[in-house]
Amino acid sequence: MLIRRFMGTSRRELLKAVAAFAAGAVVGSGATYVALQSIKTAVEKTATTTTAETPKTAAGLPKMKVHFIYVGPIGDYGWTHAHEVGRRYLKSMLCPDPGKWCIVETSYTENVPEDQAYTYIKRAVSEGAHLVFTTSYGFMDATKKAAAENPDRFFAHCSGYFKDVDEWRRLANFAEYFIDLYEAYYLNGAVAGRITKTNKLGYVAAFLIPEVIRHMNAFLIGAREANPKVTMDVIQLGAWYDPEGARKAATTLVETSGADVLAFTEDSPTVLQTAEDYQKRGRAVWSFSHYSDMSQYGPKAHLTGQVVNWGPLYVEMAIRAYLAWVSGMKSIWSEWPPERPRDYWWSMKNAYAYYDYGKNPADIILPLNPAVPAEVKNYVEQLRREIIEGVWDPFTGPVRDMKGVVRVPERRRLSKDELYNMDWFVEGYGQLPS
Amino acid sequence: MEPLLSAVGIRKVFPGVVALDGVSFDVRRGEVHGLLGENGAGKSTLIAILYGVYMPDGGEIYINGRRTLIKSPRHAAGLGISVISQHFALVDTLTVEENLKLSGIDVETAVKIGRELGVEIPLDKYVGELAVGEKQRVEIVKALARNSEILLMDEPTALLSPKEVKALLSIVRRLAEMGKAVVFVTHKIREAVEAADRITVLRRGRRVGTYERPFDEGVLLEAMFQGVVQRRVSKSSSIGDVIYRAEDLSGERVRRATVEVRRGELVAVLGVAGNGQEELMALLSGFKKPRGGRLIINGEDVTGRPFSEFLRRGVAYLPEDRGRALAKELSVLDNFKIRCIQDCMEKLAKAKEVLDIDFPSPFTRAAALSGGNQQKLLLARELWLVKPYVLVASYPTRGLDVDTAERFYALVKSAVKGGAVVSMEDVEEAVERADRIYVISRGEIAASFTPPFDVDEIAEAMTT
Amino acid sequence: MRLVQRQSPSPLHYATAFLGSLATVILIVFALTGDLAVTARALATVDAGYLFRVFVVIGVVSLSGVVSYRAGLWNIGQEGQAIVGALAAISADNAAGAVMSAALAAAGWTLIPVALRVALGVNEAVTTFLMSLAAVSAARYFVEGPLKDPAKKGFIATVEAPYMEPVLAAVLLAGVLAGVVLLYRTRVGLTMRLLSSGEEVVRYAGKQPKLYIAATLGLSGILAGIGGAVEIMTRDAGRYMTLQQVSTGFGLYGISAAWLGGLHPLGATAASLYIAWLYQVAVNLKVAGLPALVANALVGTAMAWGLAGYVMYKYKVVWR
Amino acid sequence: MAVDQVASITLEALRSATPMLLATLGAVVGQRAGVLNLGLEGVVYLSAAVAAAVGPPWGFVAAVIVGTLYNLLYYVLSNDFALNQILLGFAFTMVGYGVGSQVARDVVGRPIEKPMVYGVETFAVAVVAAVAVYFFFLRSRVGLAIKASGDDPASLDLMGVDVYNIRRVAGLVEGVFASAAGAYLVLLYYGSWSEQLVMGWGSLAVITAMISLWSPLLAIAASLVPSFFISLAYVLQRLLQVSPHLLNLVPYVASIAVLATVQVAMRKTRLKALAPRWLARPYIREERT
Repeated sequence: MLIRRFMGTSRRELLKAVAAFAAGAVVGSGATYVALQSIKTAVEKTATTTTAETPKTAAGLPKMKVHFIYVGPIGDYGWTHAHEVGRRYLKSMLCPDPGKWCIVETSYTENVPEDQAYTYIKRAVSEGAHLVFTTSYGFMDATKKAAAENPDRFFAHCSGYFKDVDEWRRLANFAEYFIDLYEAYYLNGAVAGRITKTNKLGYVAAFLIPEVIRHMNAFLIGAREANPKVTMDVIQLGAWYDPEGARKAATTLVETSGADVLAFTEDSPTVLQTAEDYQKRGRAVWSFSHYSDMSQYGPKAHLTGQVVNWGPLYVEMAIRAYLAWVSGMKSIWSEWPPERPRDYWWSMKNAYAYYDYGKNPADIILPLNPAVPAEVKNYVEQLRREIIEGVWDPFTGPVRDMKGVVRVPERRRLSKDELYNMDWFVEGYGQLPS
Repeated sequence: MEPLLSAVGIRKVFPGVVALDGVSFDVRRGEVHGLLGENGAGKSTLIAILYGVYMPDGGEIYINGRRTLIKSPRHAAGLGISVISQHFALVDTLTVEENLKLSGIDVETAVKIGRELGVEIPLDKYVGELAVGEKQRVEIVKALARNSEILLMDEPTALLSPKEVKALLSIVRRLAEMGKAVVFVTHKIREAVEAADRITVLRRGRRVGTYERPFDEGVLLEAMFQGVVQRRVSKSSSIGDVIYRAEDLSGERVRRATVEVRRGELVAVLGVAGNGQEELMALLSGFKKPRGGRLIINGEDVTGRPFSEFLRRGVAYLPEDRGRALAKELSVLDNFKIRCIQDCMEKLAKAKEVLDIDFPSPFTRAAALSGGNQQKLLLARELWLVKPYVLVASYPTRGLDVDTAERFYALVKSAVKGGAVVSMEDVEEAVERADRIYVISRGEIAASFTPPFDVDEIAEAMTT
Repeated sequence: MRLVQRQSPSPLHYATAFLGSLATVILIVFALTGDLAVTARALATVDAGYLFRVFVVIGVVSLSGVVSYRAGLWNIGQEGQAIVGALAAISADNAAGAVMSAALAAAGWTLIPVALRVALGVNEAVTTFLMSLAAVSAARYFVEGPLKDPAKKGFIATVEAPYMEPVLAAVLLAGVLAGVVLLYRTRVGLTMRLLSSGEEVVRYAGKQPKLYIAATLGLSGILAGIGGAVEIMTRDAGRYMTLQQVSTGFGLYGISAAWLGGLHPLGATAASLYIAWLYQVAVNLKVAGLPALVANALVGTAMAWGLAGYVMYKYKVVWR
Repeated sequence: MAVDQVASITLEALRSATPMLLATLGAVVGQRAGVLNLGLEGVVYLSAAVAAAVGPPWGFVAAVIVGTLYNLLYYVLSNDFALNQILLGFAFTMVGYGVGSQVARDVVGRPIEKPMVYGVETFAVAVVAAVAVYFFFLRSRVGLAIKASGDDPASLDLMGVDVYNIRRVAGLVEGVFASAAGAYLVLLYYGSWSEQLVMGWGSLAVITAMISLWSPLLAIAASLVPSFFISLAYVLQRLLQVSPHLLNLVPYVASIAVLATVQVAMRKTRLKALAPRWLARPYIREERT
């Protein structure tokens, strides 16, 4: 008993070290080969019987099946597309040479209706998937259910939450993950505040859900810190993907509110394209990228933009699941990241600090548009560094809401839960949808 | 002389009925060929086949001696065939001029031809606004302007007044003189004799014979009705009080019509088609609500009540459009059940026997029955089964052979407890059957007659 | 080439249509996978529980189609009615109440096209179609407003609908099926079918056509609504609606099944099983990595075959 | 609302109405011929996908060819073979989505170089097309035949004009317009492609054709309506305390209201002639009347 426990702990220590090294190495410097070597060492040391029947590569590494369940089509150029890019990144990192250096075999199912998620997860499990990622809020219950029923597999769900500590304990093979962009929005806001001539910003929002409210608030805070005269109008579309609506909303904001910088949370580059059309016709209207680098859709109008990069997070999770799998452990995720075990909440500051913008899971696009003056660039770069280092957070008190009530007291920051459930608006909005 | 068009052994089968069974027939240049037969003899089907509307199931067609497969009306038109069918080839929503253009006819030529015939073409009017006779004249001008070699005329006189009929017949003769081959379809012996050079008689889908001038009307009659029971004249013996009365009944096309039915009476409403009698019947039966006037059954005012109320009071209605009374997509049994509540299977079997209705099974679709059998099914349901008090029937014998028509009148006698109003188009039939005759003209009751009837007087009333 | 009425129509032609659809499906699957073994696996892999659930939902919705099309009425808004039914189910406390309120809500929703048809003669195909598009926005309003679950953090979703045992759902389907079959044996059912031959025939039969149009369309809407309720209540997990997904697509599948089943209640139910299987094949294809919309196209071809079956049943094609 | 706001909303509507007008014109021609083609959605989608996959400038040609052929296939099946028009339309939409998404799989996320198009000038071109269609119906024999085939195909057939051919011609014209709309959407309007980008345009065109009372001239105005409504809903969103989801209902409710009004107006006046009487009914020669 004692020996097994001891063995267990030491093995866990080893795996933790390997995981940290491997993930860091892979996503940080791209040293895939070195990382895979270290994993190989770990596998040789810890491998148990669970993987005996799985196919192995020439290097003696068993392959773990990883399945992704997407809510939309990979061709949406938004949410699902970004996850698909992440999956490809994962594949390129952990399976660079399918014959030899390969520890994962990835597959995906797109356009899965939320009501049928459980069926698809079950199918994936019965097809031999050891790690299943599900990427829609509506998949949460189905994923948790599958996790409870298949304790020997790993599941990770994007954008959900644990109901309570109990659930968190019970589902040791289940993780939540999310990459948040509010800090990036804040930086965009800083650029917007400096670049606007009309002191009016526009925001095209898919839905007024907490995630989007968080983005809007951060954006507005950033803008008002840079330029206190700025106000912002918002139009809600009522759909994640609605290019026609986004176009009309953008035009309405420009024409009737006089907005000249448009931010948005919608899954198409339409708002940016609309701004570009204005630019081509000689009117200075600016916009951003959202989710992917969309600068090619509007080279003139594109200031900067928040990009998300799911790849590193997937690599991180896959390596940990892999090591747990080959060693027959079922709860390795409970160890990391330290402050919120198995509830990955990545953003600019609590991901690896040494990423450049292309690799940092959540960041803005640098370099900024050449039209942005150098002093603005410096200003934004400074803020960015402060955020990445964790010295500064957009929601650092005092923050007041629209009615002037102090929501974040002096020198305090918001907890993850408070951020996650944000349903109030900071001061500075012109007109809000009801 | 070589026939311009000849059909050999034409066969056409519709679900439930053999419409044409090996019919042969030809027409020459400069000839009017009469195609004579009762309703349902297959005349219209033959015309439709010659014009490419129907595809024959057997037989061959030769044009100018060349075997030809007529693929579509368009093809037929290309072969120099024109048709003036009961269903006019005119689109109501277009003007006359547009219709002419659509048919590929030069408007000026048409106007010229019209002038030659003494017909004015109302170019700017919508076809929907034209009267039946006007439409038909446009059709004739169209056929001429197209310079077709062969003209097929399907019951062209059906909707015309006697005066108009005369004018038409003279046009037909003129066409033949112009060297056209004309096929003239009718069920009226006199018209055929007047217009045709040769007459082919059809009966129940078969050719009885082709006759040359001079015609013997007796022979033609014999050919048309060969072996069929002659019409029996039967009149009610005891006529009672007024049980049903319509006062100043008005509708869209009917103006202030007053009609009375006495107990035991069969009342005929006579008129040239299109004078409002269809609507009058619908109004009398309570199926359509009148705009004005009153309806009284047994002294009780039932004006404006729903049709179900009329049904409850024993009114039966046979509309001229069977699609109104029969659900063609449903089975025979389902159709029977519209009025039948209990033991329908047994009753249907009995009706089948009594009325000699021909259908393979109670589950056959009603649409698969021939017109005659559909009518019999309707009679079985509305008369034989229900035993109505008052019968309102619109052209109940149209499309029936003499035998079935006879059966209908017998059934009216035995099944209708009160009295009957029947609209007819044939003066003779009315004179033979009715106890009283109303003549309707332009939506008004023009005259009423009681026996003894004077046929000429009645015919006169119909046309004024 | 032309269509000629058959002497004696036989339902066997629906079997031809079915086989045609089957052959098309197999061909498409084979063309996409290019491998017999994969094809066989895509066609043969079946998750019984899932298949059953989809079958029950499509079955109920297909009966909605049967009721409507048998009467010659064009309710094509099953999708929207199902959404409304699901919303009503969400707001209910227990399964029985959910079915009841789904029926009521769907009836209410269908009332708009019904009223327009009956009072003004507006074509119900167009209005029900528009209504089904509108249902998505209406549902989002309820998700964000009255039905929002405050306990669900981070996102906006409704409270959960009560759970319904699959067995219970099956009983419900059997009940609805028996109900429709029995209905067609009554005078009311006969009158509904009479509608397909025109309003005049119904009036001729001594009935109020408008009443029956309303009743038929209403019943059709109610069945679609119940289908939607059953769908959300039989889910294994996540018996709620999110802003993102309110529509499930079962409405169109139900319509396909109704036609493939020759508009006969039993036929439609049998065809629902087939469509449910197609759906399973679609799942298999998707899991095998094939694009999602291609799977949707399979059901589209099945629908076309069902329509062809209806034509083949009545007509033969003469090539001359 | 200030005057300049109305003006700017109207201008935006003018700028974005071109594809809607093109597709609506197609639907007008088709419905005039008596064909209620809900598969137009699939045609627009498929042609847009082809346009995206091929890219400018040949994408335009390829899209029109593929879209038109697809539309013709629908016409053959729904007229020559008498398959139910409405439901076959759904089937064609489903298949169109499936094939289209496959065809353009590789161009997702790749911007398409679009020429500098302001929108108003293309709308002017589309208006000219609408006027042309108007005169086509008024003057040309084929136009008259198309109208007749929607009002009374039986008579038209008897006149010696082949109804099936005429409907195929209508299908051809409709296909060209609809696929031009699809190609326009991708190549000139959005300048990008993603799987859901052009969903809904075809269905909307079918409805817009009805609202414009099957008149090409009214279609010009009706094609502005959807755009106008969206913009209006967004302006209202900020003025009224109403859920945006309820505001999103407005276009549908308005469409239904317009249809109902038209119906009433048609009953009271002689407007009846406007609606194609045989809409959505197949013409089967052997089964006349």
